Amino acid sequence: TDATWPPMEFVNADKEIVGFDIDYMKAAAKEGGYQVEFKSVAWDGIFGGLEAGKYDAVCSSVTITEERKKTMDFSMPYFKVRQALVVPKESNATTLEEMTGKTVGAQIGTTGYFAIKEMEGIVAKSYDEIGLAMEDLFNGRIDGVVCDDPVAAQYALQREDYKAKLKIAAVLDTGDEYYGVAVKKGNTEVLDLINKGIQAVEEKGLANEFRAKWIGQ
Amino acid sequence: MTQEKIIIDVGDGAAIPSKKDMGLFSAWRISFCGAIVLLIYLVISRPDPYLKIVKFLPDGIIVTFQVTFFSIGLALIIGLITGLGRISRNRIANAIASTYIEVIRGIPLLVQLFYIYYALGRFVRVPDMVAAVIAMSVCYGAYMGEVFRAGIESIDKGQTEAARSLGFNRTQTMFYVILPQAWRTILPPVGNEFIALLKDTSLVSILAVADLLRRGREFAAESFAYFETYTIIALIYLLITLLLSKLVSIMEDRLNYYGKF
Amino acid sequence: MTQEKIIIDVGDGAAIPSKKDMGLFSAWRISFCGAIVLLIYLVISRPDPYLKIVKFLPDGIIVTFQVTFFSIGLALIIGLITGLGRISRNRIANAIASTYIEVIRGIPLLVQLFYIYYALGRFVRVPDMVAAVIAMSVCYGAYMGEVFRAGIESIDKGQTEAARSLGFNRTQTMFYVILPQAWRTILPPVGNEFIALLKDTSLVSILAVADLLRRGREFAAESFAYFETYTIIALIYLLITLLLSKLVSIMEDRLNYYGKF
Amino acid sequence: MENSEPIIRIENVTKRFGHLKAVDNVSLTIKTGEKVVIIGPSGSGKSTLLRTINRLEEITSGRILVDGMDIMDRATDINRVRMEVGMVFQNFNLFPHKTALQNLTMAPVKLKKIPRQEAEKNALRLLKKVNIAEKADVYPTQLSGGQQQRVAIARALAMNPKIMLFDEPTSALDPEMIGEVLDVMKTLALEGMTMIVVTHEMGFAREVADRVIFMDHGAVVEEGTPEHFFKNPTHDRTKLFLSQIL
Amino acid sequence: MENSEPIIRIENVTKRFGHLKAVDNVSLTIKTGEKVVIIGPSGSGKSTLLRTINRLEEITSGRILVDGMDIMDRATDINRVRMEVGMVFQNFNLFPHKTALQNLTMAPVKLKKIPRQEAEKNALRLLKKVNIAEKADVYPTQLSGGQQQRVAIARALAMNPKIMLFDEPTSALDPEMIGEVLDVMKTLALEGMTMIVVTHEMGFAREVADRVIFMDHGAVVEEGTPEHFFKNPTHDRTKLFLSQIL
Ligand SMILES: Nc1ncnc2c1ncn2[C@@H]1O[C@H](COP(=O)(O)OP(=O)(O)OP(=O)(O)O)[C@@H](O)[C@H]1O
Ligand SMILES: Nc1ncnc2c1ncn2[C@@H]1O[C@H](COP(=O)(O)OP(=O)(O)OP(=O)(O)O)[C@@H](O)[C@H]1O
Ligand SMILES: [Mg+2]
Ligand SMILES: [Mg+2]
Repeated sequence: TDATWPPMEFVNADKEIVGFDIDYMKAAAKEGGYQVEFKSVAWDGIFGGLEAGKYDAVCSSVTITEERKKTMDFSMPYFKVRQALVVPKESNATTLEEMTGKTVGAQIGTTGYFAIKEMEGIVAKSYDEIGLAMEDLFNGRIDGVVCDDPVAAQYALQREDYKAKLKIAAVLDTGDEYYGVAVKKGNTEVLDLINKGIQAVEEKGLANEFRAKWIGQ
Repeated sequence: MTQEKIIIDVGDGAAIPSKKDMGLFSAWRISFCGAIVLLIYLVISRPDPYLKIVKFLPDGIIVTFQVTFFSIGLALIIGLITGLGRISRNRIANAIASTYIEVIRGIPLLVQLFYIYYALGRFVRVPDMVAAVIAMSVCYGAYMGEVFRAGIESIDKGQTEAARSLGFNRTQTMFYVILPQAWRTILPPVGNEFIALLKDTSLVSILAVADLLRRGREFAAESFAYFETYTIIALIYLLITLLLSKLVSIMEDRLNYYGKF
Repeated sequence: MTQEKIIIDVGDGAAIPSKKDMGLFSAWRISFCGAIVLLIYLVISRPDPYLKIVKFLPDGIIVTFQVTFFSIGLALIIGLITGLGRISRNRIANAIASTYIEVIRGIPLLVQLFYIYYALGRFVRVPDMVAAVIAMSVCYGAYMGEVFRAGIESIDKGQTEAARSLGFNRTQTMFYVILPQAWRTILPPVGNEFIALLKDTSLVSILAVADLLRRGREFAAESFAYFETYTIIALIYLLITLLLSKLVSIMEDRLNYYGKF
Repeated sequence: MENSEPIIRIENVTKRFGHLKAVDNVSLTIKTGEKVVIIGPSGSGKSTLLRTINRLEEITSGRILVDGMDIMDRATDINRVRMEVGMVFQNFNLFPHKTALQNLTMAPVKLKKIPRQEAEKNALRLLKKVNIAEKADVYPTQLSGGQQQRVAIARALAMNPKIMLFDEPTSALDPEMIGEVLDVMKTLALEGMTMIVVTHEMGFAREVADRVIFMDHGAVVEEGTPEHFFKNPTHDRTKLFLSQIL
Repeated sequence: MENSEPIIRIENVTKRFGHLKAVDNVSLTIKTGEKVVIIGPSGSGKSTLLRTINRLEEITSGRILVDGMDIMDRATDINRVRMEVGMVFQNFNLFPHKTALQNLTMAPVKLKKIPRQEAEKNALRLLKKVNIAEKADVYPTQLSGGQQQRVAIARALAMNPKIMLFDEPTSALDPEMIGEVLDVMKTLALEGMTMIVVTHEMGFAREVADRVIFMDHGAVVEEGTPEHFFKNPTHDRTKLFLSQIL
């Protein structure tokens, strides 16, 4: 996991990797009867590491996309998100289209970044971590940030100093996205285990509990 | 049998191929030709992904060069001021210049980049390219300061005495007599620092400046062609630095043979 | 008035405070005391966030040192082999060593790190720390190679002749006679490279190795105390490198005064 | 040649380097147009004394007046003093990045704001005077030592100084070149220039000097006319030194 | 001292450095126990010839046999040959990181696998022989040049060589130290060691040499007994050289 994506996965003050995904996977592991161990890895190499076998699975708010499916296998979806646009308070943009001519940041290799890159007229900027993009937005170096809506909410609505300056302008119409756990292509053994776990967690409705704990509404 | 103190100098730039060092001289050729042949072979034999990658990168290369040029320019100015401070008899100027060098050289460039970019971003609002250039030149200015100091000190004291006895003051002596001579000693290490700086600009990719490395990382993150992308990036950096190191080496030869003074 | 060629050497490590250079000598004190006082002041005056940050970082410092020590160890071995290759009369060994140096010094360390870590990850499966150490030592091995070569070449040719005429073969001469003398010349630049390497280990934070900088970035990402976190990190790096550079300087003095041989 | 106004007044001058007294309580008066030769063993402080006159060395105590200006006084612009005092060094110290001509024009153009053309005309005149006009556009490294020293003398003259200081101007030269430099210096002496010359060339001293000064251990041991000096010196130290050098 | 088996045979040896023939078609035979002194002007190839004998210089053409072994033959272990040929250099070339004693024991212990204790006993005996036993535990930099050279001779003897080569062993020494080194060499000569000595010490040559060889431009110009040499040399070049050196 790339533990720089609060509230889904991040490092808390006790240096533990925590977050929604983490609890979810732990629960899934318990249900599926296997052990998980989390490892913090930089996002832009996370799939490279998967392919290199540095770990067995990526559970890091990975949206299932057609492109990604070509190089890896996904578990069943376990979470639904949409892309959200975060802008400064004084901005009155409500759609991505209105950001034309402006600079918008996103984390490198995320669906948020793909969304802004495909948009004509927007200067797309890629960051190693979403927090760095938010900081640049906060400091006024860029005009907006696109990321998954729970993350956007975490930054724009939870943090004291950010709350004063930032807001979520819009949830983008790029469609629903589903998180899945990625495994190396052909690694059905691990995939089956994970799927089994997710199935069980969903059946028990534990997901809502975690949602309440980490995301709020 | 009195052993004199020998100082070993391994600059942080590229290995400059010199005719005196046949090993490096031929290694330069091997590396350069090898890199070119490999690059062409890869692009022709597997246009997907290699040609795609190569096409994706040019604006990154331009950014890399932009950052390099602006930074070296600024670093030279900072370096000159620092170098003059270091040899100054004014204790305060001297202490400031020395402490600047000591502190900057004690902190990793990457940390400085983060610091100047993000931490100071709270107080001053500058575009990312500007922030990157400032950070790079603040860092390299410290190294350049030492280059300038050594270059100035390499000029015979008699030159200063001759100039002063003609009636030139300190500043005039420095700018009319010392610096015009010192550039010959300063130029080769500056060339070397230039190459080192070009390599180190890869760090600004961390700051989301869209340089060569950042472009490559973006391509890799999307296409998952990590191995292929980094191969191309490494080859491009290698070719650039090899070309530049050849340039520096030619320049050194020129300086040595050029009999004018 | 014949100007001899003067070579300016600005190592990529810290600025070593020497008694000959009073400017740096007192700058070292200013920097060191300043850094300590600032650190203590920050921690005491604003425990939140500074004390928290300081408490968060120790294991990162340990990782930084681990990477540094293992890398320098491996780099020394690689450097010795490369240095021997560079002075070897065997053309192939010589070409390999020279090309290795030329190529490695032509590619930014960060690109090498990415390459070795992710790209080669396809072929060999190694833990993060190991990959980081390998990447760092492959890079620094090239610099060390030049240090060893210069160190070995600094030993008078008469030593080799004396040893050979006693019946020692090439290898024996190298290990019994040349290297035991060369270490005195090699040690100071190795100390300098050690510091440079320690600073450069900050790059492995990009690879998600939990070093000092990575720890700091994690803290900053969670707490958003960028300015405060990077201030502390910069201070810690500064203190470490200042201490190490003092050590190197003491070591150099020892070597100079130590009359044993 | 016996004008009576003193142009240089050195009063109780001492110069220390750490514990060493390089110049030890020296007093001297030099009149306009006078030619003074300073001799003495190595390390006796000849160069140091000479260099205090244009403040290349700052004195530790005492007073030096050059053309009426107290050179240690803060109100005195030392660079103005230096323009009136030409200096010629043992190692020539020509500017290697400038041609012979440029070496001569640089100071007048930059410091006295003399138009370049005029400065060049004057420079060429001086180069002719030191017999080296044909090398005007040559860089110093392409000149022999004797040629370099003659250019150096011309460079000092280009500022139109009232006093010329020479610090062993011939001792870095091969024997065959010494003559050509001494000839230039003799011409200068005949023209009435005030000159202080540190040298080991006793022939020159005998022929040109109005006064010879013998220094040892930083102090002036004996002074007098060349005749006095070379015929019957008073002090033992002077005798010893002369016996070694002649 | 006139044993008849030749221990060194140099046959038509030429050594080129680029275009320069440093040794030019030299043939020489040296018998066991013979003392040969090589003289000649600087650059005449004396050192080069000496150094070909233990292959510190590889010859360009010709053949050298040492104690029956062809030193250029691939089958010959050159390090075995070198153990039989001791060499003493102008600059001593002691190992500065080892004490005098260690300088002597290093090669026997590492190469001949002689037990350390035995090697040390032998080393002390040799240091006594060269009159420097009291300096056994001192590092070379603390020894005078003459002392260093005596240790260097002892170091060569520690390998128990059959032949000793000396390349101007006294010419880096201050005059007062030359005697002590020559004394050691004379003792060695008296004990019957085969010695080839390049030197300018004609007294030594006269007293010790069985044969003197004069080289010029890489070639042996003249050879003969010391009496022949110093009384009536045949060649003009030899005469000229001797007139300069004596
Ligand atoms: N910059 C300096 N720092 C310390 N000592 C100095 C310095 N310059 C000169 N000295 C010392 O002052 C003494 C006088 O030196 P000075 O050069 O004036 O002698 P000199 O008479 O010109 O000798 P020489 O004939 O060798 O030029 C010498 O002992 C010298 O070592
Ligand atoms: N390694 C070398 N490379 C090139 N030329 C060499 C080398 N060694 C010696 N020479 C040349 O070979 C010639 C003979 O040199 P050698 O040292 O044998 O002379 P020498 O008789 O020992 O002189 P000297 O009395 O000065 O020691 C000289 O012209 C020398 O310059
Ligand atoms: Mg003097
Ligand atoms: Mg010789």
